[in-house]
Amino acid sequence: SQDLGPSGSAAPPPETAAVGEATGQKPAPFDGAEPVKIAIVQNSGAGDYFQQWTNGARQQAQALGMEIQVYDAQADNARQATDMQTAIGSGVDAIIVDHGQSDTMCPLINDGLTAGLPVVIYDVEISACAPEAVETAQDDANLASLILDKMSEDIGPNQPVGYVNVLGIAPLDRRNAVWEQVRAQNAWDQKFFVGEFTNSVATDNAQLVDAALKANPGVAGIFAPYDELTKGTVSAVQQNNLQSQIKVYGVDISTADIEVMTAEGSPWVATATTDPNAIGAAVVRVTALELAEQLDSREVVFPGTLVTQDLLKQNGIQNLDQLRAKLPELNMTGVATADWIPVVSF
Amino acid sequence: MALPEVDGSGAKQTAPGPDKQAVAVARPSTGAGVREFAVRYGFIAITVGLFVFFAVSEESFRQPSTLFSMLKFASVVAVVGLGVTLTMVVGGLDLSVGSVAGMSVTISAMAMVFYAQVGGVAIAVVLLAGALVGALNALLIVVLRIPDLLATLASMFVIMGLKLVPVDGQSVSSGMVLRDGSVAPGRFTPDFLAIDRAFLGPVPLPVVIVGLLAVGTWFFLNRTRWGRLMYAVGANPEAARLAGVRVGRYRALAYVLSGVFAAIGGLILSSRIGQGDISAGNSLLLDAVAVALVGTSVLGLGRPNAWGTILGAVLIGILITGLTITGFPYYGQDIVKGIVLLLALLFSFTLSRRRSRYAPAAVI
Amino acid sequence: MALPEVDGSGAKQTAPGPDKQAVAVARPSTGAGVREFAVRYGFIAITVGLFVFFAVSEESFRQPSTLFSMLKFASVVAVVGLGVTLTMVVGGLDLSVGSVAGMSVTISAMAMVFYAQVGGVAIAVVLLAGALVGALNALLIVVLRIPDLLATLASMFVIMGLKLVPVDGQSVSSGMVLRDGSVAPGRFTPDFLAIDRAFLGPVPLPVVIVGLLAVGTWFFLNRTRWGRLMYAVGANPEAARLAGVRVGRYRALAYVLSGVFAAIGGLILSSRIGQGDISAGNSLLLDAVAVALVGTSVLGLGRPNAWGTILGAVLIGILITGLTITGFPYYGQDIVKGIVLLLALLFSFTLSRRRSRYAPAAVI
Amino acid sequence: MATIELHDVRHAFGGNPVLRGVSIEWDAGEVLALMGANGAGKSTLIKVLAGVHPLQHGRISVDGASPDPADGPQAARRLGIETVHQRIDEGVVPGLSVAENLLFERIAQGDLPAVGSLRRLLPAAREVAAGLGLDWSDAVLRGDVHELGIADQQLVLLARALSRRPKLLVLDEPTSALSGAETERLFGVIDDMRRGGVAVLYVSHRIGEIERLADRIAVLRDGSIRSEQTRPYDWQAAVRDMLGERGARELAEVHDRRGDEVALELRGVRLFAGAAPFDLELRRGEVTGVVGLLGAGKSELAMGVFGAEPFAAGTMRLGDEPYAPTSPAAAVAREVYLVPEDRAAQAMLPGWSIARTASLPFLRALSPRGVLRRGEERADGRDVIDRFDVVASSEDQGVDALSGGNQQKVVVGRWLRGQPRVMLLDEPFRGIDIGARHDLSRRVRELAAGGSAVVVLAADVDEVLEVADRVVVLAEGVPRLDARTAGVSRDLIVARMAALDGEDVA
Ligand SMILES: Nc1ncnc2c1ncn2[C@@H]1O[C@H](COP(=O)(O)OP(=O)(O)OP(=O)(O)O)[C@@H](O)[C@H]1O
Ligand SMILES: Nc1ncnc2c1ncn2[C@@H]1O[C@H](COP(=O)(O)OP(=O)(O)OP(=O)(O)O)[C@@H](O)[C@H]1O
Ligand SMILES: [Mg+2]
Ligand SMILES: [Mg+2]
Repeated sequence: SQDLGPSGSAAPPPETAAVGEATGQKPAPFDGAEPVKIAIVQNSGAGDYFQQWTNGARQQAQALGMEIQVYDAQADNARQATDMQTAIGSGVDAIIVDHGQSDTMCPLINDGLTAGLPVVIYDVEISACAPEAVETAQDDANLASLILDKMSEDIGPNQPVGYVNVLGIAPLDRRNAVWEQVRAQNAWDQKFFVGEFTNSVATDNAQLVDAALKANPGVAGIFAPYDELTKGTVSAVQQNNLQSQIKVYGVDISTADIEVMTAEGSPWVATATTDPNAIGAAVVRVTALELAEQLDSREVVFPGTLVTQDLLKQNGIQNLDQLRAKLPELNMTGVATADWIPVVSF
Repeated sequence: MALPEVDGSGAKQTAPGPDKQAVAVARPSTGAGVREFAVRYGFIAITVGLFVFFAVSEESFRQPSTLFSMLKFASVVAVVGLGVTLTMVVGGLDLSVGSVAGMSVTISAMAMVFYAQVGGVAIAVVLLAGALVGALNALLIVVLRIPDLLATLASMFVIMGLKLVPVDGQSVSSGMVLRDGSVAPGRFTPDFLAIDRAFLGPVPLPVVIVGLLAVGTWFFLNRTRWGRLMYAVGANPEAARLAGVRVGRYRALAYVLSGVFAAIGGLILSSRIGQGDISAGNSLLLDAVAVALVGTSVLGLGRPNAWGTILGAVLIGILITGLTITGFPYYGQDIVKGIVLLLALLFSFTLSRRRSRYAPAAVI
Repeated sequence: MALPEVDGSGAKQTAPGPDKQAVAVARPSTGAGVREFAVRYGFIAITVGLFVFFAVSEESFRQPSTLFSMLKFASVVAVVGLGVTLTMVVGGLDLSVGSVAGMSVTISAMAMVFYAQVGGVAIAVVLLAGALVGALNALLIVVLRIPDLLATLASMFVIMGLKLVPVDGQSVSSGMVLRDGSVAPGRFTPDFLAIDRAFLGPVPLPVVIVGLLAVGTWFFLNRTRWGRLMYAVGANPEAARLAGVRVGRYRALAYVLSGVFAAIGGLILSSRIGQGDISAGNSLLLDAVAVALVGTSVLGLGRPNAWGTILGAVLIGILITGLTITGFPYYGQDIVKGIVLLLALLFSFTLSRRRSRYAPAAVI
Repeated sequence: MATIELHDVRHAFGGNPVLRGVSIEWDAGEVLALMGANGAGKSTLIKVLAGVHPLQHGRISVDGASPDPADGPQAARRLGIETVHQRIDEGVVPGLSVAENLLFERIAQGDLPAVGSLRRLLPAAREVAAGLGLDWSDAVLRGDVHELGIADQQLVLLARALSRRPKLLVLDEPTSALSGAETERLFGVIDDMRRGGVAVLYVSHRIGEIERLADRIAVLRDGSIRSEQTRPYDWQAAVRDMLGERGARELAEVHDRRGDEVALELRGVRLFAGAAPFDLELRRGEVTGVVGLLGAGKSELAMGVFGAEPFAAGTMRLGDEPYAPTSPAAAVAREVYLVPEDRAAQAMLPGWSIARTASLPFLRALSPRGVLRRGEERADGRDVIDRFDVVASSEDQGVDALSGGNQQKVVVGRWLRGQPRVMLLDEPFRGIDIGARHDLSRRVRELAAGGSAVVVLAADVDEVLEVADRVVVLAEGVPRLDARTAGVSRDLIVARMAALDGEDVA
């Protein structure tokens, strides 16, 4: 699952990472006796995505010998603002901002930069207002294109389709942009567009999609670009016994999602995803590079991978570990690295 | 009848009135029959009216399957609301129900996925856990004398956190990797999934369950000694105690039952979601309290009661399903929900001349 | 002392008692000083103890900036909690505060971003809107006689939905595209952003604001005629009415003030978030009610009061900040929050021998 | 010249006429006592007079001025009408201090400075208390009014009304919670007011008080004034007018039935932490009257025996077995019953019907397998109504709508069934009329005759003498006298109640 607050899927955080070899000489400030301290100012929902993201970050930080402090605002933007202030005042060497509203965080990120702290952000749009910060993001356009290409391939043009999404949330908006484009290209007839962001996204959206399906019979495919939305959609399709007629396309993956995708007669045929563990680790590597003044770009993006139901079924994949073993590119071991960094993989 | 002034010392008698016992009879109020009708049946009328409106305007709403999926949707709120109703009967209010339902989802998933137990075991464990939380609330409230709202608020926080500890804050799903690196051995069993998916004739099982629980609760509250005594405890605990009622036991019973009802709600949810979603149950508290509160007023009874609660849940079910099918944006649904609630309340309180007698002992 | 039965007419004397009028007078309770102390100051002791514990164990907690960011964190809950306290004083409970705070965030953002107004205008509009919602609640409760909890629950739903209509359910941020395709002309103005970001000497402005509001509320409730009458309205509305108090007006006043306080909380939030976050204020209701409830008990007063509420908010601020810095997982924080709440309640209720006599008229 | 004038005042509750045209006048400086059976409409009349119930028909005037009916209690108060209502809990404001309660109306009217600490209110409060001769310390004045006993609360309300220097003072059964000393003090103040030209309307069921106070009596029956008298009063006639057919079944005889078998034995009981321990035996077949001033410990004694509030120390035996009830439920299971003193707080359930209220203690018998037999329940409710002449439309009527006395009949009557081992009645006569009082006395004596040990606890000596075989006088938590009713003088009892040396009196 992705960026969006509460999420239900699984893989435990004490996931043990394999630590790669570091050959190079440690640059400053990693060569001192004092460990480098960083803070992660996170705005998560109660979900596995963030658990895994944080796990990845922790593993990588540990491998690098850094101390890490995690502030989690739990989908409360105001609290994230307070957390950021606390973090700036707490004497760390760098701050990672993981998710959050740009208007909220921008001034505070600039405060951090003014205080002389490198700030690395993940999935907050700030390039305009805080150009000094390092911006990292999952490549949402890439993800959406991957999965929508698969969708057009599967169902073909001029089909009646459904769309489940919530606008106003940056990554979903970016995926929406690709959707609009691909939909136009394929001349798909969008029969319904529903979706709401609540405390229990999957359950509540199942209700919405259920109603939408009842009101709009005959759609061939549904795009739900966030796995909680996808799960809700899948369950609504099943409730209406339409799994043989409708194909569902999603974004993100988790162990729970794998279970849903591989279940008997599941309409969820493919998903495009990154591995949150790997992203957390990569963001920490970016931070380390920035601290060592070895980062040459202000922007790093993480590419996605397409996972199909067939692949899962054919290889008997049940969980993320097995999936990573099958698709090692999920680990992104080549992104943001240097010879002195022991890269972790999962 | 003007009375001639009585002066002087003489005990002057007035004309003797009718020589009968002065029996002041409170006749059943005549007139204002329409208003009385509105007070008593206004809410039901709204519910039926809405139903008819949706059925006429939306073809898909007319399908029996829609009717049942609506009732299914309402079933979780209804059963949790019944538990809340019981605690309101004894003059309290259980704020921990949402978290208990959420906890039940996690526990049932753990039982089946982590420990590969069959559905029956999961159900038993969940019900036990619900009763346990209820007993804990009862301990806080009855023995340690912490006011209901505060005690259940505190236990709400504790449970919300505690349920996440064994699962490290993650949703439980089959095939997940455990702490020791092994793969979780079990999965949601078909018999457990049947709780939400099975039918009894044309009626979904959760609807049947709620129906049975509602009848049971109604019978318990209105036809048995224990129910009566629970109402007594809620109406005036000191008077109940001095009438020989073991007040503490009845309050404890209400909280235990409330915990069990919330657990049943959690079981239905769990079976519906099919995995140990850690966010499940979050939005239940307000809805359950809302339907129980609405329930106190809808039938003009002015006290918490089983049918009222069920009716409240059904109304909300109809509303949400109907509005969704009509294509209302979700925030429009909230507005309409609020307005219909208000309308129902206007019937019950503004039109009703008598004030509600239901007064939970004290918030504090 | 066995008394020999006096039989027949013989008036046998017992030892003469002290020769005073036996006028039953409430004696101030003697003895059990420790316990009394625990009841009155236990909560303060916990707060101070926690503070010291965190300060000793975590270096970064000792920084003055941390102290202030903790108080800043508590400020929103504190000010909204003060409003809830006022409604509890008149025997009610305002459940709409969270939604009013959320609405304020959206409205202030709309004023500045959509209509390019200056901060002052945004503030005025928000306060007005808060008062308006309060007046609406008052109308429902006082004039239409709908019980507080139900009325404010309904208006909570309506507001939650209503605020999303003009923004199509989206967060308002500068540069967003409007319905007509143009780009929103305004942005959050620096003076508005200063609400949360400015300092008065070393003290953040929100902390100053809450301090002033707390002193004001305390003075109003405890030192003025109107405050006394508000307590009276909550404790015994009938007696207040008989004494010529315009009960309805005081209840209305409480709800209007509660609306305004919630709006102030929303302003601080809005300035902190710096955009019209539609999800803002969602979690405020439970926290605000919790601190107000805790506030009734913490000083051993047994009635809602301003300092208690502030203290409750500060405790939660210390806890959350401290636990975060200590690296507790978020769900651990919930548990600790619940447990500390319980501990405080144990001091106030279990140890306290007298039961709180303050009983707000009725929840319903 | 009449100062106070009521003309054809009528009042109905939802089509149910309670006042059918009351016309009466009285003068400044005159005390008019209003008598009437339970449910005659006395309290209703007073509430109309005080503006609590809006005037539906007729006219009220004070010195020729009539209140504006739209203005409720305020209008009445502006005319100088001050009222102390029958129900104390309708007057005091818990959560506020005693001082604030004493000054409550002045605070409400804005007569006092709008801003100020509690300390600044104390002098004024002390003054109000002193108006009734109450010498309360600052600690008491600062305390929550709810920590006072019911009697002190009544005193607060009285002092508050007196302090307003009314033209018309209306007192609805003001002494039902007071004992002799307070009552006397109140009467002294009323005498002063009468001399000062205040008109008083006084409602009581106690003939002795009316004899002592009233310049004139009026009897209300069936919603209208049935007769008026001036001194000397013909009480026979007055009671006949009050009760009509039911008449005054006289029972002036003194009882002296002696029980032999000890039903309940108290050993080393301390009623308060500081009080001396004592022993007491209650016997089957006799009625023991326990009298004492306010705060003497009567209620402590009753509640202790009933297991509702444990004694500070001591043990009990019931018959041959040890008896240590931990709750009223345990006491009821051993057939020890108590009618508590404060019906509103301790017996009534808001919104409950007469039948439900009556059946509450004995529900088990009505639901052998847990399922209620509602037909039987209602029959039992009707039975209580019949036996105690409760004025009610049916057993389904809500108790809240009953008059005070009729409520008392229901909550007392519901316990008087079967044959308990020990029956305790704490202030059972509170607020009930003479006829009902006699009925209740008779019923209580029947219980004793049937073999129960009956205890009647009351502050009023005459009430106790009327019903008891034996009198126990409590003072400061200790029995000071234990005598046969037949062989003890009233004066001695009164002296011992005040903890005075009896022989001084004799
Ligand atoms: N000596 C004493 N020590 C401590 N408390 C006392 C003492 N005397 C009286 N009290 C208190 O005074 C109050 C009145 O006592 P109680 O109710 O037993 O009086 P009572 O004789 O039943 O009078 P009544 O029923 O007429 O009010 C109680 O709260 C009691 O605790
Ligand atoms: N609020 C009310 N609603 C309906 N009926 C009422 C109400 N108040 C009083 N009554 C009825 O009016 C009648 C007169 O009651 P009231 O209280 O005036 O009697 P009372 O003379 O004061 O009796 P008591 O001596 O018992 O106090 C009773 O039959 C009572 O049931
Ligand atoms: Mg009366
Ligand atoms: Mg007593």
